[in-house]
Formats: sequence, structure tokens, C-alpha cells
Amino acid sequence: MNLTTYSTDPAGLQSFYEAIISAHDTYAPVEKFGKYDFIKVDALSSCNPDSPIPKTMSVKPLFFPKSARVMKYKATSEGTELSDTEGDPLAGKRVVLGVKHCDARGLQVLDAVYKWDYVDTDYEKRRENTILISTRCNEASTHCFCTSLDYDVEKLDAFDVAVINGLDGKIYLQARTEKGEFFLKENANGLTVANGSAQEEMKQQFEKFAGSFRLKMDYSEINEKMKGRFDSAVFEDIPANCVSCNTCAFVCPTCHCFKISDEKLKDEGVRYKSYDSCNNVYFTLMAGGHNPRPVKYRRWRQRAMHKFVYYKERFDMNLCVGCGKCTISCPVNISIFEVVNRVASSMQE
Amino acid sequence: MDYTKQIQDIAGRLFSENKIDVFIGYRNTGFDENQVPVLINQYKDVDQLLFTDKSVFNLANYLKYEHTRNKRVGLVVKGCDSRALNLMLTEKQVKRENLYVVGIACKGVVDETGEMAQNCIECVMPDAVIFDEMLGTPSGRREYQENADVRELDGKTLTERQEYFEEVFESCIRCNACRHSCPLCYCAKCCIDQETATLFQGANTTSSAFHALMTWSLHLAGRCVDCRNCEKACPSHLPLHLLHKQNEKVIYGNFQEHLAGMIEEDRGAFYKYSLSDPDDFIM
Amino acid sequence: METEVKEKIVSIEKPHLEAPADWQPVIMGILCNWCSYAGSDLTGTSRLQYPPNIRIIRVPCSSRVDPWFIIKSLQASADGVLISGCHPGDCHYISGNYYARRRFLVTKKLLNFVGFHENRVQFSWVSAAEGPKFAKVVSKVTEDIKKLGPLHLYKKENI
Amino acid sequence: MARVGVFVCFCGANIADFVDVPAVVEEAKKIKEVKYAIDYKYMCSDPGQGMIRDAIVAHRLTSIVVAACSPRMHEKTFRKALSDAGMNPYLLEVANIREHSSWVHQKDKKAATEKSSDLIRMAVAKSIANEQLHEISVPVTKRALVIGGGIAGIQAALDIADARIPVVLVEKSPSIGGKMAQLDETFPTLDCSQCILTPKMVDVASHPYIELLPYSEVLELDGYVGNYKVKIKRKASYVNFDTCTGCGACWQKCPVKVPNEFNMGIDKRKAIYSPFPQAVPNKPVIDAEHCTMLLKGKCGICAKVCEKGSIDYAMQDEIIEREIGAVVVATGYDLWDPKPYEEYGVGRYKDIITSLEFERMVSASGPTGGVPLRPSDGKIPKSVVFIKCVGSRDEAKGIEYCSKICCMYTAKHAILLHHKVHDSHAYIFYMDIRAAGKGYEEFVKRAQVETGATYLRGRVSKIYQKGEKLMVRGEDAQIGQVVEVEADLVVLATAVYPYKDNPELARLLGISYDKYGFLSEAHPKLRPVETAKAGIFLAGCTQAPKDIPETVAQASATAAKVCGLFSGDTILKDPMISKVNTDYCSGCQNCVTVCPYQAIVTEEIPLGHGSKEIRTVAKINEGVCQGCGSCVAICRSMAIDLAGFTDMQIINEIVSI
Repeated sequence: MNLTTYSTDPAGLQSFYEAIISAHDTYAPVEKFGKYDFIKVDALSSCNPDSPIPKTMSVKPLFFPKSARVMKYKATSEGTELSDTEGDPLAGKRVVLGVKHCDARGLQVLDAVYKWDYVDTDYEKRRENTILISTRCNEASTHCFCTSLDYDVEKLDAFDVAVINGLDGKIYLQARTEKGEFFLKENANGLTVANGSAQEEMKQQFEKFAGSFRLKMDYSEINEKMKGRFDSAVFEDIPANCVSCNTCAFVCPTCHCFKISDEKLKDEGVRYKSYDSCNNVYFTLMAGGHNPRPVKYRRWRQRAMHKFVYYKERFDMNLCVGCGKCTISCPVNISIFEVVNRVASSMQE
Repeated sequence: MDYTKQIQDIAGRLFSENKIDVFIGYRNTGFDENQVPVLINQYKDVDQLLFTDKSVFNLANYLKYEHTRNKRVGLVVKGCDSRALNLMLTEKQVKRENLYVVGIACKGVVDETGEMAQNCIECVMPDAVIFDEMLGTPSGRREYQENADVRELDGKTLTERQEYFEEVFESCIRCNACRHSCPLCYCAKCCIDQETATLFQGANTTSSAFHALMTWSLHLAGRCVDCRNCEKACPSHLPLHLLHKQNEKVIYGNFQEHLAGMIEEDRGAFYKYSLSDPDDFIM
Repeated sequence: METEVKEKIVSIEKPHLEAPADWQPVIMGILCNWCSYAGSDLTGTSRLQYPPNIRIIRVPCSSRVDPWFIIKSLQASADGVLISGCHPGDCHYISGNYYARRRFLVTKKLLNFVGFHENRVQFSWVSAAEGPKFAKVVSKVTEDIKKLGPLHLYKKENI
Repeated sequence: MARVGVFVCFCGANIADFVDVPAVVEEAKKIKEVKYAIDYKYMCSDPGQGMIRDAIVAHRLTSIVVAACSPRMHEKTFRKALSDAGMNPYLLEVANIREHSSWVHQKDKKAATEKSSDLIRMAVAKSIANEQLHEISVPVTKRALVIGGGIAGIQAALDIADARIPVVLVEKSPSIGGKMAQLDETFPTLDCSQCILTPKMVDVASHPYIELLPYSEVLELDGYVGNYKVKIKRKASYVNFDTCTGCGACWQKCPVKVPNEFNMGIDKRKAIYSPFPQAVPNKPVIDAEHCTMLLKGKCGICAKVCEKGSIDYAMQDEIIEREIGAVVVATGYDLWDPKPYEEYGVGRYKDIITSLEFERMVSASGPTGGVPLRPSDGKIPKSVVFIKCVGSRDEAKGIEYCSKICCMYTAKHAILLHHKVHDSHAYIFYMDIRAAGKGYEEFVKRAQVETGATYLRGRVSKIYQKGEKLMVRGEDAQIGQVVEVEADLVVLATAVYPYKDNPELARLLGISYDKYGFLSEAHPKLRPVETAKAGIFLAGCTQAPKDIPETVAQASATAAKVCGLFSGDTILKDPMISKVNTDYCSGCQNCVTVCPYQAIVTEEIPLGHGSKEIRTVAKINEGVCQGCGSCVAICRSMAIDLAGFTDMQIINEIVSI
């Protein structure tokens, strides 16, 4: 199928967004306590689809929320009755504006595990019913390194519609998926199909963007070298100032570990699936009291190795999209980029 | 306020005299203006150390991890950090003889915007209350001030406060960065991690965030030293200081002007009492 | 015509939430064994009547009451909480109620700060001899909570 | 899987009339864990308990809920029923649907029924988390400590020792005897106080089971019921009691004169002294505050005259330790200082004295040889005004209670005055005459008839000097007029006030005291002898004002309690106490601070399994813990829990409705 590129200007984009917000359930970055969360919006004025990268939280919670109901149960004299939960607030048809490239790629990474041997139907439904529209990434921020990873940022098909700056104030809307193509067609009021110079302009823009990265590495080299570094002494040194919180995993667009917990009142209860993190000391605590990762460096090793070795081996993707969110959110600014590079460049023992 | 040179000298001296195994200080992130805590194990790394008004993190927090357990530790403390350290000593979490404390007569650190941080403006005790060596000229204890944000919220209606805090608790993702960044949250197992369905709420829902944050702030009531490690750690940028400062206000106003960690061997406000404590709220 | 409009019960904290007409509050009462529980027994023995909304939990001493019992109660079914112990100086365990008193003040103020009406959580000292006082206290608390309407804040999200 | 049995009691009509009991049973049956539910007319009756026993076996129940009256009423009864059926008694929960439901919601059966169902629901939820608990057995050291050697301490010590239990009797002054030794005659029989007391004092000194430690103070008490360890300071007496014969040569020659406390400062004693002739032990001590030898190193006369060489100026305070199992506190009382009565001119007029001063004056062995004399001029008073309730029952002066003995001893004083000064007249200002006691009312009548004393009902408002006389102005409420009485001497019946060191002693012992300083009993009616701390008992005026018979009775009661406690080799203790989960304990020791009983100590355990590093954690002393739960609520990491009231049980209750 041919994917169309439309052209517009800032005012046109504005009305495109406005039209979407008025016609669809729309989620977009909304400023809350000095950072941006993806929240349902009623008006363009209350959100910012071009929210700054370092201050924007991941779009992950729209598909894999911090806490979601799995099932309900009720204890009666006859036994325990189980039932499905109704009304998943994230299951309906919706559009998300202002999705960062890295975030969208994160969803592809999540797809791999959530639609793997067991398909998480809630997740799948949320994914199917959502149209993702990208933000305009013009400049890398301090901790960005998406271009150094194993996906094509320029032609990324993780979102349905890409919004890209052209020259002279022109803005291009490019369908990246079939879903996106249909969506654009339906919502193309006021947009014109782009002319021939569009591809070239977008390419120029991307090159400018790609040139703005402070952090650069060769992921394949990292993948390769990390494989042999399980016992690297560097692991023991790196996380000395880590405070063992779960922040990096919770804000990460790709971290997908969860825990199951029950909330009970009277005879009824709900089973929840909530974020969990391998940095949590209780993550690997077993019922008998044994904990294979009781100390920080082992948890850190797990985190780094999972991101750049194990996941790659299993799904041929890095479990990292180079968004830098973990570094920004880390209470002590530990950079995953720095960690993996130090480990990879450490001497083989 | 720049004590980089002095701290490097002190740390160097301590290592060369073999008086410490670890020195906890600050270094540059290497990629921006900010500083991060660093644990140094050898003499040759001391030139990483620095101290300026961007040295924000409360380093007493690192005394609770395995890296410093039963080791001889040197560390840098500002006024608020030293109060936390004092309380940790009172609560037997560290041994004084294992510590070499470099106290700072603090002139205030800056926040994200580069302005002096709110807790520094309202600071009661900028000078380290416990130290082996003091850097800078102490400026002495200051008058207690009610927190400006607490006062502002207090002036609002109940409904406004309720709506405000609902948003706060809703935005909490329960990553527990606040807890892990707090030097006084050293419990072997936090009550919030007790997974039993009826005891504590394990899910990351708003109600469980309410539950966890309220319980947490009550466990720090009368112990919090207002270093704001928690707030700076919060990835959701939640105004966690509001809860602590509210408790501090009530405790200061009602329980003999108690402030945590100011005096040696002075435990938190909930572990003592006075016969003249307010009784009028009880029927 | 003039009696047509019956006053609606709404939650104070969330005025837009309306309670059913037959709504009755649930009040969690946590009483110390030696004074207040004994006092509540005396209320019974004296056949003094009070509203039936309170559900009583016995604890050895008011100092056994962890603030999160209050938080937990408010998150479960309770619309209000009453905690009662021995008068200062009368504590069966010498000093328990003095420690408890400090925690209660801070907890009450904090709950109020984050948006709970101050009458949601109330405290009393009721001695073993104060059967009438217990009845009076329960009536007052019930009356207060009825005025406040049902509590909706931070309830366990599973109903 | 929990299998709970629910037994709902009708309590005759007490519950059934106001609660729909069958509906409650049906509701209970809907609870998942409830495998058996039934009602019965009287659950506490034999057949009722039989139903519980049978159901436990037949339905393999794992915990029991009885919905009936207050657990304070029948918890023990039903626990026994569980025991009888071979079930751990602590698997019982009682839902209080009588005092908390049927009796207080008599006008709303529907609501009472719903509430009863909820209470049962809560009890069921709690019972699921109940654990099997076992009474704790603690060994007993069979030796008692008696603090105070007044009549209360003497009686307690003798009664305990007579049961062949060793007693350590600690008295702070050089002799036992206390206030009673200072009295002349006692009401209502006018027995000579010394005559009935001194034989008992001698018995104490000679009793093989009593270790008498005069001139000593208790410094520290550690441990718990049956296993206390006490530290006692033996103050330096500077006299070797082992060699001293009590001949008296030393105090006859001693040149230093000091106001004599025993005689209320009316006369003088020496710096080396025995407080009174019949003192036990009758050995002198040196008052270090006044002895010139000890103060300035000059004098040494007593050492020179002592033939036995018993004087030792270098003697030091000695601290001794004793292991004991129980404590009787009998520290007695002080007289309240009437200084606040400025309107009486207390302190200004010499001829206003307290009743104990009067008592000393009329005592045959007293400083004035048994004749009351005016302190101002040494004349024999003819008109004496006695004022009762000085301090007592006067809220304005800070004392609300009645001192109980003043009515009687003032009547006695009127008689004694009449005996000693035949042409005198007594005026007695009183508020009420409280003469409840065997022969008491008769005694007061006797005083009135025999002495012709004028009883004036009303408070004295002012006393002023007029020449040599004191003018006492007061109201005679019976005629409703102000009266003025010309007095040679005014005697104030000042209040019985707690011994001044009581609060300090209470803190040291870990027991409580009231706002005045009287030590608190565990229960005013049913446990008047015990304190809240197990193994510590109260005798005499240390608890509240009492007369001699009452004091002696209470002292004997403490002896009975001590003997009961020591009747076996071990004591069984309620298992509902705190326990520490050391895995969660971070060793902050805040619990150690808040424990009112010093029941929490610390112990060192390996950091991890097999680790050589150690960490410090809290440890509960099972013998001491009383189960208040203070430590549990302040433990942030939930490392401490209270058996019987665990976090789990209470939260289960909270979320069950």
C-alpha cells in the first residue's frame, strides 16, 4: 500500500490537531507538576504535542498502565467466584498526539513480549484501538541516543502518522502505517498532498536532527561485547551511588515487568497487575527467603544485560530505545549509556 | 560557596593516613551542570570531588547501603544532611566512630532554575550540627519559618486542597524513589512493601499511592529534616515536601518546638511526649 | 409543596457526589480495652441508646493504634473514625495514651490538609465510668459524619 | 483453610428481643470461612458451652466466634470451653452484640440486627488471623522487697516472713516505725501507739526471714514479675552496727545540736543520734550534714567515748543488690505544708501548730513531757482551736480529696487535751464529721460529751493576733453567723499528702501515680492492692489516706498477694505480648524508648544467614511485656507485632465490613 504524505503549515497543523481532539478520544502531553503526562484532553490549549523531550513521560502507561485490573473475585459460602473486570478505560478507540519516536519504538519492543507466546489481550486491544501521531523531533536533548540503536529513527513505522518539519515553515504529515493512511484520509480536511520536494526536505531535516546528538555509540558492538561481560568487575563499581529505587524501570518505555497483587474489601477483591522493577530488592525474593540478587550490582547487571543482551538474543531488539528517560529521572543521574559503554569497554576477564 | 579544594585535600589526607575506606562526596555528572553523589574508594580519585551550591543530594542516604556498612566512611554534610546523620546516629544506624564528618557551613544550594532552593531559604540550621571538621563560617541557627507552600494551601478551601492532592496521589507511579532517597528510610523492610492483600496495598493505584505516601510521611513526621532528597528524586515531580512540612509545622507548633535531628540523642517527636501536649482536639 | 424538596446528602469533600436517600454512614470505632471499651460496655449495661452506625474494634491501648488503622479505615468502608482511650494519667499502661495523643494530632491535621474534613476522624477520652459520655460521643460523631455525607476519597478501587 | 464456627447467644431476651438472632445466624452462614453457625438461649450455660465443644470436634473448626455479651464478661468462660474441646483457647473471638448492639439500639431492631451481623463479620475476619498462643511460664525468685518500714511495711514484712518467705525490708531513716511511732495514743481505743507498735518492730528485727536494711534507699529496679533485681543504697551511718551496743554514750557527749525531726523540730537532737528511745535497730547514725568531724575534720568526741570503737568516719555509702520476686511499696505519707493558708497567718504566728506537733507534745515521751505548751511563750494553753480540713477538701488550695483520718484524730486530740489540761476548752471547726468505722462514731460522741468541746461547723476565714491571743474568725454555718474564738493555741489538721519522693520512686519502679503523687492501684475496686505492673503491690498511705486498721489490713492483703504469687515455682503469664520479627527489625531502638515497662532490650544477631557481621535488633523480655502495643504502633517497619491484636487481625476487622 502506498503511504501518503500531506503538507500543511503551523496553522493547518493546529486545526488538524483541533479537529482530531473534537472528533476523537485524544490523549496528549499535558503539563502536570512541571512535567508532561499523556492525559486525555478536551482542547488543544490544555496540551502540548511538541512537549520538550526531557520533560515528557513515556506513552507506555496508555498501553501498560502503572496499575490495571486483571480480574475480580468474590468469596461466598459456596467458594470463590471469579469474574472479568469490565470497563478498561484504555480500551476504547483513541488517538495519541505528540508521541516521541523513542516512545513509539518502545511500544514495538513491548509488542514483542506482550504478543509473544501468550498474547496479553488487554494490551493488544489497547494497541489496536489507538492511532499514534508523532511529535516533531528537531533536536536531540542531552541524554538522547535513539540514533545509536537498532532501529531506523527516520523511517520509523512504530507510529501511524509522523509529523515532520519541512523548510520555510512547512509541516509534513506522513502516514507510516495502513492505519495511519486511513486515518489521515479521514481527517485530511485542510491538508494537501505533499509535492516532490517533501522527501528531500524531510531528509535534510533528519540529517540536521541526527547531527545534534551528543551521545553516539555502536549498538552492535555493545551487544557483542556485553555478551562476555557478565562477570565484569565494572558492574560492582558502577551502581555505588544507585539508591535502588524503581524509577528507571517505571519511566522506561520498554520495561515491562509487573507484579500481581490483590486488593480486598469485605468479600470482594480485585486482582491488579502493576509495575515492578528488577532494581527492587524484593523482585527476586523467593518464598523460602532466598534472594539471588540481594545486592545492588547484581540487580544492575541484570538490568543492563537484559537490555542489551538477553532481549536482543530472544527478540532481536534492544530493550532500550535511547530516550534517556531513566537518566533524567534517576535521583542521582546514573546514565545507562555510560554504564553499558563502560561495561563493554572493560577488559574481558 | 565552593569548598572543592578543601574537600579534595581532606579526602586525600584521610586516604593517605588510612583513616577511611570510602569517601562520599559529589562529582560532576560529566554531561550537564548538575552534580551526582560519588563514592570514592582510593586516593587517586579524590580530584573528582567538588562542592559548590549545586551539591544538593543528602549524602547521609548512602550510609544505609552495603557499600558503607561497617566501613570507615568520610562524608560531606550540609546543615540539613547533618541533622539526618544525627538522627541516624541516634537511631543506631551508623556508628560515630566509623565516620569522619566534613561539616559545611552551608550558604544554601540552588534548585533547577538556578535560584536558591526553597528549603534553603526557610532553613533553620544551615551549619552542620555534627562534624569532625567544619568548612566555612557558621552563620548560626535561624528562626523557624512556616513553609510558604503549606501556608498557601492552608489558606485554600477543603475542596481545593482535596482536588490538589488527588492530582498529586494520582500522579504518583509508586517507584519509591522518594523512600530510597531518604536517609531516614533505612528500614530492613518497608511497611509499604508488605504485600499481603489486606495489610498494605500492593497495586500502584491512586488509593494505594495515597496510602503509601500518607503512611510514609507519618513515619517521617518528627524525623524529616527537610533535605528534600525525596522531592528531587521524584520522577513525577510531586510536591512531597508539602506533607512533611505540614507535619513539621504541627509538631513544631505543638510539641515543644521539636525539630528533627538538631540535638544529639534526640529521637523523633513520636517517641517522646509531654504531659502538656495539646488535648483540646480530643473530646 | 413546601416539603417537596428534601435536602440531599452530598459528600462534603466532593460536593458533586450524591448519596442515596437511605444512606447511613459507617463509623469505625477503635477503643482501648481498659477505659473506653469498658465505658462502652457500661453504656450498654445502662441501656443508654446511641446511633447504630459505629462498628467497634477492641485494642489493648490507644497507643496500639497505628495511624494507618485510621487511613486504612477511611479507605475501606468507613465514612468516619472514632478513636477513644483512657484519660491522660489514667492509662492502664502508664504512658500509652500520651504517645498516642501526639500521633493522633499530627494524623488528624495531615488528613485535613490533604482534603478530609476534620470531623472525619475524631478522638475522645472515655473512662470506664463514663457510659453516658460514650453515648454522647458516638451520637455527636454520627451526627457530624451524617452532615458530611459519604466519604469517597481514596477508597480502595475495587467496588 | 479456615473453618470458623459462629455461636450466637440470645442471652435470654437481652439480645433476642432487640436483634433478629436467626437472621444474624443466616447472615453469618454466608461468610465463606464460616462452616457452622447456630444460636442458643444462653451460650455461657453448660449446654451452650457443650454445643461449642461438640461443634469443634464435629465440624473440625479452626477458630470460634461467640456473639454474645462483652468479651470483658465471658471471654475467659468461652476460652475454657475451647480448651476443654482440645482447641487452643486463643482461637476464640467474641463479638459483643449485647453491650454494643442489643442494649444500645433497643428502638431499632433492623439496625441492631445489621450491626450485629457486621460485628460477627469482623470477629470472623479477626479470628481467621488468630494464632495459637500459649501462656508464658516464668520462674520465680521467692524473696520479697518491702519498701518503707512504717506500720504498713512492718505488717507486710512480718506476714510474708511468717509464711517463711524471705523479706528484704528497706527503710530510709535510721529506724523503722514510721509515723505511727510518733503518735501518742490511737483512736478509737486510745491504745498507746508505742505499746502496740514496738513489739512488732522488735519482731521485725529478730525475724529469721527478714533482712532489715535501715538507713537505706532503693536505687534501681530491673526485671519483671518473679525476677526483679533491686539495687539498694545503704547510706553511710559512720557507725559499725555489728559492734555498736547502743549504749548512748556517743550521743550524750556529742556537742552538735540539730532540730529533732522525730519531735517535729520542737526540741533538739545531736549530730549522732538514734531517732527515739525505742528505735529499731537501736543504733545511732551520724548526720553527715551537721557532724563537725565530717564537715571540718575537727571534734571526734563520739569516737573517743565509744568503748567499742564502733565509730568509723571513713565509712562510704554501699550499694547492694538483691534478687527478689515481688515488691510491696509502703512509703507512707507526709503532712501537707499549710503555707498556702496565708489568711491563717501560718508561719507568722508561732502558736499555730500542726496536729502532729500537737501529737508529739501530748506524748508522754515527747519534747514537752506530755503537756501541750505554746511555742511562743511556753505557757499551757487553755483555749485551743482545732481546724480540720486544712488543705483537704479545699480545691482552692489544690487538694480535692478527704484525708480521712483528721476527724478521728482531732476528736482524739480533744480528749487528750482534756486529759492533760483539765481546765482547757477545745473549739473544733469542721466541715463534716466523717466517722465511718468500727467504734468511730461512738468515739466522736465520747469526745464531745467527755470534753465538752465546742464543734463549730464552718471554715475559718481568718486568724489574727490580739495581744497574746489568736483570734480565730470563722463561720458557724449552723447559726449562719460569723463567730470569733479567742485561742491560746491553734492546731491545724493538715492534709495527708503523698510522700514527696513518690513520683521518683514510681518512675524507678515503673508504676504510675496520680496528680498528687499517690501511687496508683491497678483497679480502684477490684485490684486495690496491685499496681499495673505485675508483682508490685501497695500498702498503706502511699496509695491514699488511710487509718491504721485499714493500713494493716491492706498490708496483710499484699502479703497474701505475695504469698499467692510465690505459691508455685513458676508464674503463668498472659501470652498476648509483643514479639519481634528480627528479619524486619532495623534496630532503631525507638521501641526501647517508648516501652513503659523497659521490656525491650537489644540483642545482636548475624547480619545474614551464616554471616560473621552482626546487627542489633530489638528483643522483647517476655516476663516484663504487658502487651500494651505501644512499640507495635511506633515500629515503622512492622517488625513488632502484638499477639492477640496483630496488625493482620485488626486490619482484617477494618476491611471486613
